[in-house]
Amino acid sequence: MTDVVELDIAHLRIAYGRVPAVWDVSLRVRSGEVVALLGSNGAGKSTTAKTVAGILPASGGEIRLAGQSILNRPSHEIVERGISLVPEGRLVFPEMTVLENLQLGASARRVASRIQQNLDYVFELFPRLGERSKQNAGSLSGGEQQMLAIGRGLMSSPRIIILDEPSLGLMPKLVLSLFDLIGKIRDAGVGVLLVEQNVFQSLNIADRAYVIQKGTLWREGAGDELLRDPEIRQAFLGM
Amino acid sequence: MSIRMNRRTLLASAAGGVLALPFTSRGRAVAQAAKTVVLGGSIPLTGAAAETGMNVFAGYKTLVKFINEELKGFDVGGERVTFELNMIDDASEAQRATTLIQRQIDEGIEFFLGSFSSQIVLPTAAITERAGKVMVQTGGGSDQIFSQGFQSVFGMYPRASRSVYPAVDAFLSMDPKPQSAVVIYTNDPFSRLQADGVTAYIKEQGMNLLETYSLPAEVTDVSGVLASIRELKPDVALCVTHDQNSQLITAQMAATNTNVKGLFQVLGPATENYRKSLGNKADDIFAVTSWSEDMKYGDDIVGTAKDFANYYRKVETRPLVFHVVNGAQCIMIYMRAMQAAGSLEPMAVRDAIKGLDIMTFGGPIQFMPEGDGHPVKMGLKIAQVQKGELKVVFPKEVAAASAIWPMTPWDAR
Amino acid sequence: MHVFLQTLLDGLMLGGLYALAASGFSLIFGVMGILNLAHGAFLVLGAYVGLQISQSLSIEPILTLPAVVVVLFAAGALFQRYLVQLTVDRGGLVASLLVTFGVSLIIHDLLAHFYGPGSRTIVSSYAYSRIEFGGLVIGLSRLVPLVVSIVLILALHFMLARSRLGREMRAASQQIVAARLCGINVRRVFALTFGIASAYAGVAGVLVGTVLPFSPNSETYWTISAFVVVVLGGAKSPAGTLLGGLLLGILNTMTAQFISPLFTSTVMFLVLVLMLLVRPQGILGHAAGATR
Amino acid sequence: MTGLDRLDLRSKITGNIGAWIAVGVIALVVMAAAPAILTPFQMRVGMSIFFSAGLAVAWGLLGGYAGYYSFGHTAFLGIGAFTGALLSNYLHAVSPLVVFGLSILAAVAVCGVLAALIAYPVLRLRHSYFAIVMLGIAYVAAEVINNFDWFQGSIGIVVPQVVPRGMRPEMFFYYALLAAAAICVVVTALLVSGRVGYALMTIREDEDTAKMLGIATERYKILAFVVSAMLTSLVGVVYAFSIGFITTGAVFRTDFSLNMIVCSLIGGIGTIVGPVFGAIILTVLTQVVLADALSFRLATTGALIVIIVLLAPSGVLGLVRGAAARIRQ
Repeated sequence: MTDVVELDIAHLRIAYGRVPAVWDVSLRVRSGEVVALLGSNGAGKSTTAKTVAGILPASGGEIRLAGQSILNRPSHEIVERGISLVPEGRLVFPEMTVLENLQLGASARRVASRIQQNLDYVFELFPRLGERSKQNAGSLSGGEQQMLAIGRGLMSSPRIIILDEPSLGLMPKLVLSLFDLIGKIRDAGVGVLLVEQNVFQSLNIADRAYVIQKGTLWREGAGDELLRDPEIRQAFLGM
Repeated sequence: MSIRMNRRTLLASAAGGVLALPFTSRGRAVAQAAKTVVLGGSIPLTGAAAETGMNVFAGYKTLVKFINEELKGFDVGGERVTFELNMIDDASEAQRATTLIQRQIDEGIEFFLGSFSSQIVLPTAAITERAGKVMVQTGGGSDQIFSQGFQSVFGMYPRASRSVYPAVDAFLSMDPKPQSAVVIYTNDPFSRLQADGVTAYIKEQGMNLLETYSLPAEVTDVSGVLASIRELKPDVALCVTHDQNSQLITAQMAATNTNVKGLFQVLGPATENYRKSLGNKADDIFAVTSWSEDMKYGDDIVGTAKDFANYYRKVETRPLVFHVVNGAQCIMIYMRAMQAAGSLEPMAVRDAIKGLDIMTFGGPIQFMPEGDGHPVKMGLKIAQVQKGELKVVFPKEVAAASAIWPMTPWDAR
Repeated sequence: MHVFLQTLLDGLMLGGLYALAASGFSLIFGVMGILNLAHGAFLVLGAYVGLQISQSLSIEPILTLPAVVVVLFAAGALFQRYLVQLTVDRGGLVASLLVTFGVSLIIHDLLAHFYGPGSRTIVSSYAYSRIEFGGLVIGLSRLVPLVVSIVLILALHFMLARSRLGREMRAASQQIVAARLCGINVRRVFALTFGIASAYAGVAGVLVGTVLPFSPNSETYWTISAFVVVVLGGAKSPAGTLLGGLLLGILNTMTAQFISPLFTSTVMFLVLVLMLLVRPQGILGHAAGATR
Repeated sequence: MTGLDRLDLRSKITGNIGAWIAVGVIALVVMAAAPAILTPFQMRVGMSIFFSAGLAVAWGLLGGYAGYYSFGHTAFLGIGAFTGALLSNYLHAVSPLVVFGLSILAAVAVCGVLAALIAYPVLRLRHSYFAIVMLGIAYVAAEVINNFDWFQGSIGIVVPQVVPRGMRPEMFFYYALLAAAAICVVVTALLVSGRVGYALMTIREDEDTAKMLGIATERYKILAFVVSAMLTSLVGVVYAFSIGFITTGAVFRTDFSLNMIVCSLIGGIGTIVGPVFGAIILTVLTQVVLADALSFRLATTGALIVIIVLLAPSGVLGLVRGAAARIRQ
């Protein structure tokens, strides 16, 4: 992946019915960088992620990938263009095997010829999934399901992958290896948009970060810069 | 809040206005009643009884057309009278039928034709009776209709419990005489009454009734019944079943080679679909009909049975079955009764119908005091399918062919 | 013993018909959670299409199946794409009940208008042929549907288990959001599901027509019997549908033989109710189904 | 319509409770006075409307408020009708109105008991499964009444005339069905405007959460089910008397069950006035506007259902409310 691609979100507005959830959010993610999208519960982070992936409709603003608008396009088309969302709560297919889950991750036409290659890559990242490939996904532990969900998201060879609350419900040890893994994905040239409540660790790994509150952008900057921001420290880290 | 309420009431009254529109546009029938007599009534054109409903309707239409166009009407008390049909589709639903019959009564219609199936005929007849109107119907034969004390409701058939007697009589006239019988019936009001009547009659006539089988309205398989028949080996089987079940019974009898000397089915063989789809398997099966076009019936208005058939085929496309003829006869009854009464006053016409004793292209007409058809004169005739055609074989006086007895075994066809 | 075996055999034959008739209904319910009240109407429509083609070309009814499949597939897929999907988007699954009911009325009425309300049958050359062995009788007209039914249901099973489309159908049924995030065009999958299910209904219709008389009114019966089969066998697997259908067939003939033909429907509905109360997920079904 | 909107609606209804009572009383007075100017046909249309409205409101107590869609409420209609018809044939000596009254009481009581007996197992099922089990129960009830001779369902029962001398039957049954429908509306309104209504709506939105909130979901569901069944049988038994002759096929009609749902959805589900509007629209459509349509009547009805569901998924009431909201803005 030599060419650098950019996801560009500008002045995004999203409403549930008549209730607006996101007022004005703008952010950018490039391939090969980790960008964190932070904020407290209900700030509109997940809503933004789902809208980028085409699961929720936007009511205004613009989303571009590599210069082309993907605003309110059908979700399968967005996957085809190279964006993959690993949803909050994992959402694996419980009554299908690990292998089938991963195969489904490669539903995009673009990767039809690369399924085996991507499978090998995912099994290399997560050896545990390889061991359990014939097992039903519903029988995996929470951590394993999270690996499966990320693995499935990688199966479509995304240029930008959005991870929605990947650390939620994981044991602290697993959280560490998760952030380790995120680094590996970035190093493979993929852009990572990390939607997290775990502010400290996210800022540690993120190249840049955005903080939203009540549906609007509140702060943006380099990860370590924001980590030193006293207001952020007070709001999220309790220091 | 008060604004909201106002808007609500405003909307309600607007809706009320829209609802009232259809009501006010009615009432045209009354104005032109001077020479055109409107015949009202409901008929099932959709729903379970639609097939027969359409046949009866075709009969009504044919004779009305004949009277209006060929005869240019008829004289009643020095006035030229023509008919106008005003039928509605009741979808075999009682509430719809009663509501719409009421509308016709309100519009001033005084003469009614009947629907099909007793669950509609009885409630609608109660309304016309109470309003002092007349009903002549060919679709309700349940005994209950004729035990209500109605004075102005007439049915074209003997009441249900007596209507299948001729089938037993026909079998008993065969040589060699059958000794044993089974009865298969659909468990619905009309068939049930017919079956109860005929089982009693079979025993009364000294035949050995081996078994009765009761079927639900929707049957998918009668192999069990047929296995039992193969075991019991009755001489004759009488099916008091609907078209669909009759067809299934015959097909499965043929497929499993279940043979009897005589197979009789109340409904089914009279329809073209039945004979077409079963082909030569339909041959030799006995059925009821009240009519066939080669019968020696006739009058000086329409002509012979054959004349009616010819005219019918000119104006209608549906196959000619006896329900059509009975429908047409209802119109004939009104015409003859109005002529006899010399009046269009409903009660006078009603009394004239009670006194009718006439011959028509469809056979003799005479009603019992309770309003049901004379069991002999208007009784059903027994026909047999012979080379795909329905031929009357009993009673002998009106027979067009002699019966094939015993019927050809299935495998020999 | 002989009577019992014969009844069992008759039940299996009838059951094949029930199973095939229910397979499309079960597929739609399993994948989309939609109770397609127009299912029986599609089945009867298939019967009329088969009747029309076999009569006008004077060919064996079974040879009309490819054409029936094409027509019904298109009808079902378009129905889903332009009506059912829109309804579910706007009013949810419950609204789809109404729309499918409305469409069943329309199909019913149009068939009655063009073909008349009377009952029809499709005549096959083997309608009165039979096989006899050891005193047992099997009508060929009933054996053929059983064989076709087993073959087609197995095909459906392998399609679901092995093919890419089958995998996508299962994915959409288990986790619709995740399926979309995987890049599956769920609308396309649903339209194909409806198309396949309707094609199965059409084939079942032709076979029903060669065995039983049918009329536009028959649609209600086939929708309801599909309900019963799904409840008996569970909605999530073709194997369950086959089992449910065969059970219903055997139940039907056994009741007719050993209780009374009158009580076949009574027993059928009683079993429906009891099964739902005791094991709502069907004999082979999944516990997750109970809250659908 | 989302759950939030519905709850919002509830507060609107209860908030204006005085106004609603006033509207109800006025409507009742107008309808009670109407026979003075109505033709017998219009009275019969009224009978049909009250019949459908009563049934739809009774169904809505369970289906609209608790979210339990019964596809087999015709079971209670039919059992009610047959209980009344059978009993009335044993009560010859007593005066007609007493026969009528006793038959109604018996029908409602029988259905109440039957509903209470099956309520617990049946209500453990949810969504489509509940809908199907009710459909099955309706069929079982119909089959039993049809196949056991004691019930006379297959031959049919003539229901004795109970109309007082000198009164027109359509007027008598206009009032009888009006009263039945009014009872359905009042009982349902009383139930849903209080704690029970809140509990039922919570169950509809999320039964598991309701349970966790400490709501005795079983008790409320059973209450709604039994009352709904009793109200349905009330309408059913009056219907049997108004028709005068019933068979299994005449009262156990699947289309009656479907009509209850269709009326509710057309009018606006989860409300009381919605089903009433739905009944008016559907009855006027099928029995007045399409009265003379000889063919395509079913198809037209079907097409209208489809159109209404697509264009007005929250019913006509939802449309009206939406329009009102737009005007206000």
